[in-house]
Amino acid sequence: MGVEMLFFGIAKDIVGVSQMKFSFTTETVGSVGDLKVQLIKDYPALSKLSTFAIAVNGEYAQDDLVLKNNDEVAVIPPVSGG
Amino acid sequence: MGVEMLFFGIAKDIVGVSQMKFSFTTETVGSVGDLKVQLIKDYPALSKLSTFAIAVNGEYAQDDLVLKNNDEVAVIPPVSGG
Amino acid sequence: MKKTVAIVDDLDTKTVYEELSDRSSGGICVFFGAVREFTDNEEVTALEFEAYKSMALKEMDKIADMAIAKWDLNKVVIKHAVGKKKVEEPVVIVGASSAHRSACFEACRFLIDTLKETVPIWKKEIFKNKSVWVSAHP
Amino acid sequence: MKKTVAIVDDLDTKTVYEELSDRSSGGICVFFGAVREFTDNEEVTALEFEAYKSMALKEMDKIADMAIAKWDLNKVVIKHAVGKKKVEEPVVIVGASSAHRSACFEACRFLIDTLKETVPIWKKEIFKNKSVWVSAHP
Repeated sequence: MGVEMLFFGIAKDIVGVSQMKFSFTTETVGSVGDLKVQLIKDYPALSKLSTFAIAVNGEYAQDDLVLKNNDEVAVIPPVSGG
Repeated sequence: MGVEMLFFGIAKDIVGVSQMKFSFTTETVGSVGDLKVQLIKDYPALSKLSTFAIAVNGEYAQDDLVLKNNDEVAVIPPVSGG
Repeated sequence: MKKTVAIVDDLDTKTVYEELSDRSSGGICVFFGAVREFTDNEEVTALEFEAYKSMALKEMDKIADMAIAKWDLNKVVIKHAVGKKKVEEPVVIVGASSAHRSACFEACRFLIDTLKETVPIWKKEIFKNKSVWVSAHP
Repeated sequence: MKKTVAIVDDLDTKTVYEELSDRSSGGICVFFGAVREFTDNEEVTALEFEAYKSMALKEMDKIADMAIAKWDLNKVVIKHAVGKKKVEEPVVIVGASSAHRSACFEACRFLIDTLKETVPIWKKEIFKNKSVWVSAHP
Protein backbone atom coordinates (compact mmCIF):
# COMPACT_ATOMS: atom_id res chain seq x y z
CA MET A 1 0.00 0.00 0.00
CA GLY A 2 1.04 3.63 -0.30
CA VAL A 3 0.32 7.26 0.44
CA GLU A 4 0.73 10.53 -1.42
CA MET A 5 3.48 12.47 0.37
CA LEU A 6 3.67 16.29 0.29
CA PHE A 7 6.71 18.28 1.44
CA PHE A 8 6.71 21.97 2.29
CA GLY A 9 9.22 24.63 3.25
CA ILE A 10 12.53 23.27 4.41
CA ALA A 11 11.22 19.69 4.19
CA LYS A 12 10.85 20.16 0.45
CA ASP A 13 14.46 21.38 0.27
CA ILE A 14 15.67 18.37 2.29
CA VAL A 15 13.75 15.75 0.33
CA GLY A 16 14.29 17.52 -2.99
CA VAL A 17 10.71 17.17 -4.24
CA SER A 18 7.39 18.63 -3.19
CA GLN A 19 5.40 15.47 -3.83
CA MET A 20 6.02 11.72 -4.10
CA LYS A 21 4.30 8.37 -3.84
CA PHE A 22 5.47 6.56 -0.74
CA SER A 23 4.93 2.80 -0.75
CA PHE A 24 5.30 0.53 2.21
CA THR A 25 4.18 -2.76 3.70
CA THR A 26 2.07 -2.46 6.82
CA GLU A 27 4.82 -4.42 8.52
CA THR A 28 7.31 -1.55 8.24
CA VAL A 29 4.94 1.44 8.38
CA GLY A 30 1.51 1.32 9.96
CA SER A 31 1.13 4.49 12.00
CA VAL A 32 2.18 8.11 11.64
CA GLY A 33 4.88 7.42 14.24
CA ASP A 34 6.28 4.59 12.11
CA LEU A 35 6.26 6.86 9.06
CA LYS A 36 8.26 9.52 10.93
CA VAL A 37 10.88 6.94 11.89
CA GLN A 38 11.12 5.82 8.26
CA LEU A 39 11.35 9.41 6.98
CA ILE A 40 14.17 10.25 9.37
CA LYS A 41 15.97 7.07 8.26
CA ASP A 42 15.60 8.09 4.60
CA TYR A 43 16.30 11.82 5.16
CA PRO A 44 18.44 12.26 8.29
CA ALA A 45 18.40 16.06 7.91
CA LEU A 46 14.74 16.02 8.99
CA SER A 47 15.89 15.13 12.50
CA LYS A 48 17.80 18.44 12.68
CA LEU A 49 14.58 20.49 12.42
CA SER A 50 13.15 22.14 15.55
CA THR A 51 10.14 19.88 15.12
CA PHE A 52 8.12 18.44 12.31
CA ALA A 53 4.52 17.39 12.32
CA ILE A 54 2.56 15.12 10.04
CA ALA A 55 -0.81 16.01 8.58
CA VAL A 56 -3.03 13.29 7.17
CA ASN A 57 -5.69 14.40 4.71
CA GLY A 58 -5.22 17.99 5.78
CA GLU A 59 -5.46 17.49 9.56
CA TYR A 60 -2.65 17.39 12.11
CA ALA A 61 -2.15 13.74 13.04
CA GLN A 62 -0.94 12.11 16.26
CA ASP A 63 1.76 9.43 16.13
CA ASP A 64 -0.75 6.64 16.79
CA LEU A 65 -2.97 7.38 13.78
CA VAL A 66 -2.95 4.41 11.42
CA LEU A 67 -2.39 5.29 7.77
CA LYS A 68 -4.77 4.09 5.05
CA ASN A 69 -4.06 3.43 1.41
CA ASN A 70 -4.00 6.65 -0.68
CA ASP A 71 -3.99 9.01 2.30
CA GLU A 72 -2.56 12.47 1.58
CA VAL A 73 0.29 12.80 4.05
CA ALA A 74 2.13 16.09 4.48
CA VAL A 75 5.38 16.78 6.29
CA ILE A 76 4.89 20.02 8.21
CA PRO A 77 8.12 21.67 9.38
CA PRO A 78 7.79 24.48 11.96
CA VAL A 79 5.19 26.89 10.58
CA SER A 80 6.14 30.54 10.24
CA GLY A 81 3.23 32.37 8.65
CA GLY A 82 2.12 35.83 9.60
CA MET B 1 -12.19 92.16 32.79
CA GLY B 2 -13.60 89.35 30.72
CA VAL B 3 -13.04 86.07 28.96
CA GLU B 4 -14.27 84.50 25.73
CA MET B 5 -16.56 81.63 26.72
CA LEU B 6 -17.12 78.59 24.47
CA PHE B 7 -19.88 76.04 25.03
CA PHE B 8 -19.98 72.57 23.50
CA GLY B 9 -22.35 69.62 23.39
CA ILE B 10 -25.05 69.73 25.99
CA ALA B 11 -23.53 72.86 27.56
CA LYS B 12 -24.30 74.72 24.35
CA ASP B 13 -27.91 73.50 24.51
CA ILE B 14 -28.21 74.61 28.16
CA VAL B 15 -26.69 78.05 27.66
CA GLY B 16 -28.31 78.54 24.27
CA VAL B 17 -25.21 79.86 22.49
CA SER B 18 -21.87 78.42 21.49
CA GLN B 19 -19.87 81.50 22.32
CA MET B 20 -20.19 84.62 24.48
CA LYS B 21 -18.17 87.34 26.17
CA PHE B 22 -18.22 86.84 29.91
CA SER B 23 -17.37 89.91 31.97
CA PHE B 24 -16.66 89.94 35.68
CA THR B 25 -14.90 91.82 38.40
CA THR B 26 -12.02 89.94 40.00
CA GLU B 27 -13.98 90.25 43.23
CA THR B 28 -16.70 87.87 42.00
CA VAL B 29 -14.66 85.65 39.70
CA GLY B 30 -10.92 85.10 39.98
CA SER B 31 -10.29 81.41 39.56
CA VAL B 32 -11.73 78.62 37.44
CA GLY B 33 -13.49 77.39 40.60
CA ASP B 34 -15.17 80.78 41.05
CA LEU B 35 -16.24 80.76 37.39
CA LYS B 36 -17.86 77.34 37.81
CA VAL B 37 -19.85 78.59 40.79
CA GLN B 38 -21.00 81.60 38.77
CA LEU B 39 -21.92 79.45 35.74
CA ILE B 40 -24.02 77.11 37.87
CA LYS B 41 -25.75 80.13 39.39
CA ASP B 42 -26.53 81.52 35.91
CA TYR B 43 -27.39 78.11 34.34
CA PRO B 44 -28.58 75.72 37.07
CA ALA B 45 -29.02 72.90 34.52
CA LEU B 46 -25.21 72.63 34.34
CA SER B 47 -25.25 71.16 37.84
CA LYS B 48 -27.31 68.23 36.57
CA LEU B 49 -24.50 67.05 34.27
CA SER B 50 -22.42 64.02 35.28
CA THR B 51 -19.44 66.37 35.43
CA PHE B 52 -18.17 69.37 33.58
CA ALA B 53 -14.64 70.55 33.18
CA ILE B 54 -13.19 73.91 32.22
CA ALA B 55 -10.47 74.37 29.66
CA VAL B 56 -8.50 77.59 29.56
CA ASN B 57 -6.76 78.41 26.29
CA GLY B 58 -7.23 74.84 25.11
CA GLU B 59 -5.88 73.06 28.20
CA TYR B 60 -7.83 71.35 30.98
CA ALA B 61 -7.71 73.69 33.99
CA GLN B 62 -7.82 72.99 37.72
CA ASP B 63 -10.16 74.97 39.97
CA ASP B 64 -7.32 77.06 41.42
CA LEU B 65 -6.14 78.44 38.08
CA VAL B 66 -6.55 82.23 38.01
CA LEU B 67 -8.20 83.60 34.89
CA LYS B 68 -6.60 86.38 32.87
CA ASN B 69 -8.23 88.99 30.69
CA ASN B 70 -9.18 87.65 27.24
CA ASP B 71 -8.56 83.99 28.11
CA GLU B 72 -10.45 81.49 25.93
CA VAL B 73 -12.50 79.51 28.42
CA ALA B 74 -14.44 76.43 27.33
CA VAL B 75 -17.10 74.51 29.23
CA ILE B 76 -16.39 70.83 28.63
CA PRO B 77 -19.31 68.53 29.47
CA PRO B 78 -18.51 64.77 29.66
CA VAL B 79 -16.63 63.91 26.47
CA SER B 80 -17.98 61.08 24.33
CA GLY B 81 -15.84 60.83 21.23
CA GLY B 82 -14.84 57.56 19.61
CA MET C 1 8.67 58.55 14.03
CA LYS C 2 5.68 60.08 12.31
CA LYS C 3 2.33 60.93 13.84
CA THR C 4 -0.81 61.88 12.01
CA VAL C 5 -3.51 63.64 14.03
CA ALA C 6 -6.62 64.97 12.33
CA ILE C 7 -10.25 65.96 12.69
CA VAL C 8 -12.09 65.65 9.40
CA ASP C 9 -15.60 65.65 7.98
CA ASP C 10 -15.21 62.24 6.39
CA LEU C 11 -12.76 59.50 7.27
CA ASP C 12 -11.13 57.50 4.51
CA THR C 13 -10.71 53.91 5.71
CA LYS C 14 -8.68 52.95 2.64
CA THR C 15 -5.51 54.90 3.33
CA VAL C 16 -4.67 53.75 6.86
CA TYR C 17 -2.24 51.01 5.78
CA GLU C 18 -0.10 53.39 3.75
CA GLU C 19 -0.26 55.97 6.53
CA LEU C 20 1.09 53.49 9.09
CA SER C 21 3.32 51.27 6.98
CA ASP C 22 7.03 51.68 7.50
CA ARG C 23 10.17 49.79 6.45
CA SER C 24 10.88 48.91 10.10
CA SER C 25 7.37 47.73 10.94
CA GLY C 26 6.36 44.09 10.96
CA GLY C 27 3.04 44.85 12.63
CA ILE C 28 0.30 47.43 12.18
CA CYS C 29 -2.75 47.49 14.45
CA VAL C 30 -5.77 49.63 13.62
CA PHE C 31 -9.03 50.30 15.41
CA PHE C 32 -12.03 51.73 13.58
CA GLY C 33 -14.99 53.02 15.56
CA ALA C 34 -18.26 52.97 13.65
CA VAL C 35 -21.91 53.91 14.10
CA ARG C 36 -23.94 51.04 15.53
CA GLU C 37 -27.60 50.59 14.71
CA PHE C 38 -28.82 50.03 18.26
CA THR C 39 -28.16 51.54 21.68
CA ASP C 40 -29.93 49.69 24.49
CA ASN C 41 -32.35 48.20 21.93
CA GLU C 42 -33.29 51.60 20.57
CA GLU C 43 -32.72 52.21 16.88
CA VAL C 44 -30.17 54.94 16.16
CA THR C 45 -30.66 56.80 12.89
CA ALA C 46 -27.39 58.73 13.10
CA LEU C 47 -24.70 60.05 15.38
CA GLU C 48 -23.67 63.66 15.35
CA PHE C 49 -20.17 64.62 16.49
CA GLU C 50 -19.04 68.02 17.62
CA ALA C 51 -15.44 68.89 18.52
CA TYR C 52 -13.60 71.69 20.24
CA LYS C 53 -11.25 71.36 17.34
CA SER C 54 -8.13 73.26 18.40
CA MET C 55 -8.08 71.64 21.84
CA ALA C 56 -9.07 68.20 20.53
CA LEU C 57 -6.10 68.24 18.15
CA LYS C 58 -3.78 69.18 21.03
CA GLU C 59 -5.17 66.36 23.19
CA MET C 60 -4.87 63.85 20.35
CA ASP C 61 -1.29 64.95 19.84
CA LYS C 62 -0.57 64.41 23.55
CA ILE C 63 -2.06 60.91 23.38
CA ALA C 64 0.14 60.08 20.39
CA ASP C 65 3.19 61.36 22.29
CA MET C 66 2.27 59.30 25.37
CA ALA C 67 2.01 56.17 23.24
CA ILE C 68 5.35 56.91 21.57
CA ALA C 69 6.96 57.36 24.98
CA LYS C 70 5.50 54.11 26.29
CA TRP C 71 5.99 51.73 23.34
CA ASP C 72 8.54 51.35 20.58
CA LEU C 73 6.43 52.62 17.68
CA ASN C 74 7.24 53.74 14.17
CA LYS C 75 4.06 55.56 13.21
CA VAL C 76 0.85 56.61 14.95
CA VAL C 77 -2.46 57.74 13.46
CA ILE C 78 -5.37 59.32 15.36
CA LYS C 79 -8.25 60.67 13.28
CA HIS C 80 -11.76 61.59 14.29
CA ALA C 81 -14.75 62.56 12.21
CA VAL C 82 -17.20 65.38 12.98
CA GLY C 83 -20.70 66.01 11.71
CA LYS C 84 -23.56 63.60 11.12
CA LYS C 85 -22.63 59.95 10.57
CA LYS C 86 -24.97 57.17 9.54
CA VAL C 87 -24.99 53.53 10.60
CA GLU C 88 -21.84 51.66 9.50
CA GLU C 89 -19.92 54.86 8.77
CA PRO C 90 -16.53 55.23 10.47
CA VAL C 91 -16.22 57.86 13.20
CA VAL C 92 -12.71 57.29 14.50
CA ILE C 93 -9.53 55.60 13.26
CA VAL C 94 -6.52 55.02 15.52
CA GLY C 95 -3.51 52.88 14.76
CA ALA C 96 0.16 52.23 15.37
CA SER C 97 2.99 50.39 13.67
CA SER C 98 5.93 48.68 15.34
CA ALA C 99 8.66 46.13 14.67
CA HIS C 100 6.80 43.42 16.61
CA ARG C 101 3.09 43.00 17.14
CA SER C 102 2.70 43.37 20.91
CA ALA C 103 3.64 47.04 20.90
CA CYS C 104 1.22 48.06 18.16
CA PHE C 105 -1.67 46.10 19.73
CA GLU C 106 -1.15 47.60 23.18
CA ALA C 107 -0.60 51.09 21.81
CA CYS C 108 -3.70 50.92 19.61
CA ARG C 109 -5.87 49.96 22.58
CA PHE C 110 -4.32 52.76 24.63
CA LEU C 111 -4.99 55.30 21.87
CA ILE C 112 -8.72 54.61 21.66
CA ASP C 113 -9.22 54.19 25.42
CA THR C 114 -7.46 57.48 26.17
CA LEU C 115 -9.14 59.34 23.30
CA LYS C 116 -12.52 58.42 24.75
CA GLU C 117 -11.50 59.78 28.14
CA THR C 118 -9.81 63.06 27.34
CA VAL C 119 -10.43 64.41 23.84
CA PRO C 120 -13.09 67.15 23.77
CA ILE C 121 -15.44 65.60 21.24
CA TRP C 122 -19.13 65.02 21.88
CA LYS C 123 -21.53 62.53 20.42
CA LYS C 124 -25.26 63.01 20.07
CA GLU C 125 -27.33 59.92 19.43
CA ILE C 126 -30.19 60.67 17.09
CA PHE C 127 -33.18 58.36 17.49
CA LYS C 128 -36.50 58.50 15.65
CA ASN C 129 -38.19 60.86 18.10
CA LYS C 130 -35.40 62.30 20.22
CA SER C 131 -31.70 62.98 20.41
CA VAL C 132 -29.39 62.55 23.39
CA TRP C 133 -25.88 63.80 24.20
CA VAL C 134 -24.07 60.63 25.25
CA SER C 135 -22.84 60.42 28.89
CA ALA C 136 -24.02 63.95 29.68
CA HIS C 137 -26.22 62.92 32.57
CA PRO C 138 -25.57 60.42 35.37
CA MET D 1 -21.95 36.11 11.46
CA LYS D 2 -19.75 36.19 8.41
CA LYS D 3 -16.20 34.94 8.12
CA THR D 4 -13.79 35.55 5.28
CA VAL D 5 -10.82 33.20 5.01
CA ALA D 6 -8.45 33.42 2.07
CA ILE D 7 -4.99 32.76 0.72
CA VAL D 8 -4.14 35.12 -2.10
CA ASP D 9 -1.18 36.28 -4.17
CA ASP D 10 -1.69 39.92 -3.25
CA LEU D 11 -3.52 41.39 -0.28
CA ASP D 12 -5.66 44.45 -0.73
CA THR D 13 -5.38 46.59 2.41
CA LYS D 14 -8.09 48.98 1.22
CA THR D 15 -11.12 46.71 1.49
CA VAL D 16 -10.81 45.49 5.08
CA TYR D 17 -13.17 48.08 6.55
CA GLU D 18 -16.01 47.17 4.22
CA GLU D 19 -15.32 43.46 4.76
CA LEU D 20 -15.65 43.83 8.55
CA SER D 21 -18.17 46.63 8.89
CA ASP D 22 -21.60 45.64 10.08
CA ARG D 23 -24.71 47.47 11.28
CA SER D 24 -24.29 45.97 14.77
CA SER D 25 -20.57 46.75 15.11
CA GLY D 26 -19.28 49.77 16.98
CA GLY D 27 -15.70 48.48 16.86
CA ILE D 28 -13.45 46.95 14.23
CA CYS D 29 -9.91 45.85 15.05
CA VAL D 30 -7.46 44.91 12.30
CA PHE D 31 -3.91 43.62 12.35
CA PHE D 32 -1.69 43.84 9.27
CA GLY D 33 1.58 41.90 9.18
CA ALA D 34 4.15 43.38 6.83
CA VAL D 35 7.67 42.71 5.59
CA ARG D 36 10.29 44.35 7.78
CA GLU D 37 13.59 45.54 6.40
CA PHE D 38 15.79 44.02 9.07
CA THR D 39 15.99 40.73 10.98
CA ASP D 40 18.64 40.73 13.69
CA ASN D 41 20.36 43.64 11.96
CA GLU D 42 20.58 41.82 8.65
CA GLU D 43 18.93 43.43 5.66
CA VAL D 44 16.04 41.41 4.24
CA THR D 45 15.42 41.91 0.52
CA ALA D 46 12.16 39.93 0.45
CA LEU D 47 10.11 37.26 2.18
CA GLU D 48 8.76 34.29 0.31
CA PHE D 49 5.67 32.53 1.59
CA GLU D 50 4.58 29.02 0.78
CA ALA D 51 1.32 27.45 1.96
CA TYR D 52 -0.21 24.00 2.13
CA LYS D 53 -3.23 25.77 0.79
CA SER D 54 -6.11 23.32 1.36
CA MET D 55 -5.03 22.59 4.94
CA ALA D 56 -4.12 26.23 5.68
CA LEU D 57 -7.62 27.32 4.71
CA LYS D 58 -9.12 24.66 6.98
CA GLU D 59 -6.92 25.76 9.90
CA MET D 60 -7.76 29.43 9.30
CA ASP D 61 -11.43 28.51 9.26
CA LYS D 62 -11.02 26.70 12.61
CA ILE D 63 -9.32 29.74 14.12
CA ALA D 64 -12.18 31.96 12.95
CA ASP D 65 -14.67 29.53 14.50
CA MET D 66 -12.74 29.44 17.79
CA ALA D 67 -12.79 33.25 17.95
CA ILE D 68 -16.51 33.32 17.18
CA ALA D 69 -17.13 30.80 19.97
CA LYS D 70 -15.06 32.78 22.44
CA TRP D 71 -16.14 36.37 21.75
CA ASP D 72 -19.31 38.06 20.61
CA LEU D 73 -18.23 38.95 17.06
CA ASN D 74 -20.10 40.05 13.98
CA LYS D 75 -17.50 39.45 11.27
CA VAL D 76 -14.06 37.89 11.07
CA VAL D 77 -11.42 38.17 8.34
CA ILE D 78 -8.26 36.05 8.04
CA LYS D 79 -6.24 36.48 4.85
CA HIS D 80 -2.68 35.46 4.09
CA ALA D 81 -0.50 36.19 1.08
CA VAL D 82 1.77 33.70 -0.67
CA GLY D 83 4.71 34.25 -2.99
CA LYS D 84 7.48 36.82 -2.83
CA LYS D 85 6.80 39.98 -0.83
CA LYS D 86 8.99 43.05 -0.65
CA VAL D 87 9.68 45.35 2.31
CA GLU D 88 6.52 47.21 3.45
CA GLU D 89 4.19 44.88 1.56
CA PRO D 90 1.39 43.27 3.59
CA VAL D 91 1.62 39.52 4.19
CA VAL D 92 -1.32 38.88 6.51
CA ILE D 93 -4.54 40.67 7.47
CA VAL D 94 -6.71 39.54 10.36
CA GLY D 95 -9.61 41.39 11.90
CA ALA D 96 -12.87 41.22 13.77
CA SER D 97 -15.88 43.43 14.37
CA SER D 98 -18.06 43.55 17.48
CA ALA D 99 -20.60 45.72 19.25
CA HIS D 100 -18.02 46.94 21.78
CA ARG D 101 -14.28 47.31 21.37
CA SER D 102 -12.89 44.83 23.90
CA ALA D 103 -14.14 41.80 22.00
CA CYS D 104 -12.69 42.82 18.65
CA PHE D 105 -9.31 43.75 20.15
CA GLU D 106 -8.98 40.46 22.04
CA ALA D 107 -10.22 38.41 19.11
CA CYS D 108 -7.86 40.14 16.66
CA ARG D 109 -4.85 39.36 18.87
CA PHE D 110 -6.02 35.76 19.21
CA LEU D 111 -6.41 35.42 15.43
CA ILE D 112 -2.84 36.43 14.62
CA ASP D 113 -1.26 34.60 17.58
CA THR D 114 -3.04 31.36 16.71
CA LEU D 115 -2.44 31.71 12.98
CA LYS D 116 1.29 31.92 13.66
CA GLU D 117 1.14 28.73 15.72
CA THR D 118 -1.00 26.40 13.66
CA VAL D 119 -1.53 27.46 10.04
CA PRO D 120 0.73 25.53 7.62
CA ILE D 121 2.40 28.49 5.95
CA TRP D 122 6.15 28.91 5.74
CA LYS D 123 8.26 32.01 5.41
CA LYS D 124 11.69 32.18 3.82
CA GLU D 125 13.78 35.24 4.57
CA ILE D 126 15.79 36.28 1.54
CA PHE D 127 18.96 38.18 2.39
CA LYS D 128 21.59 39.45 -0.04
CA ASN D 129 23.67 36.29 -0.04
CA LYS D 130 21.49 33.61 1.51
CA SER D 131 17.94 32.62 2.30
CA VAL D 132 16.60 30.99 5.46
CA TRP D 133 13.37 29.16 6.31
CA VAL D 134 12.24 30.92 9.49
CA SER D 135 12.10 28.84 12.70
CA ALA D 136 13.12 25.64 10.90
CA HIS D 137 16.14 24.95 13.08
CA PRO D 138 16.52 25.23 16.84
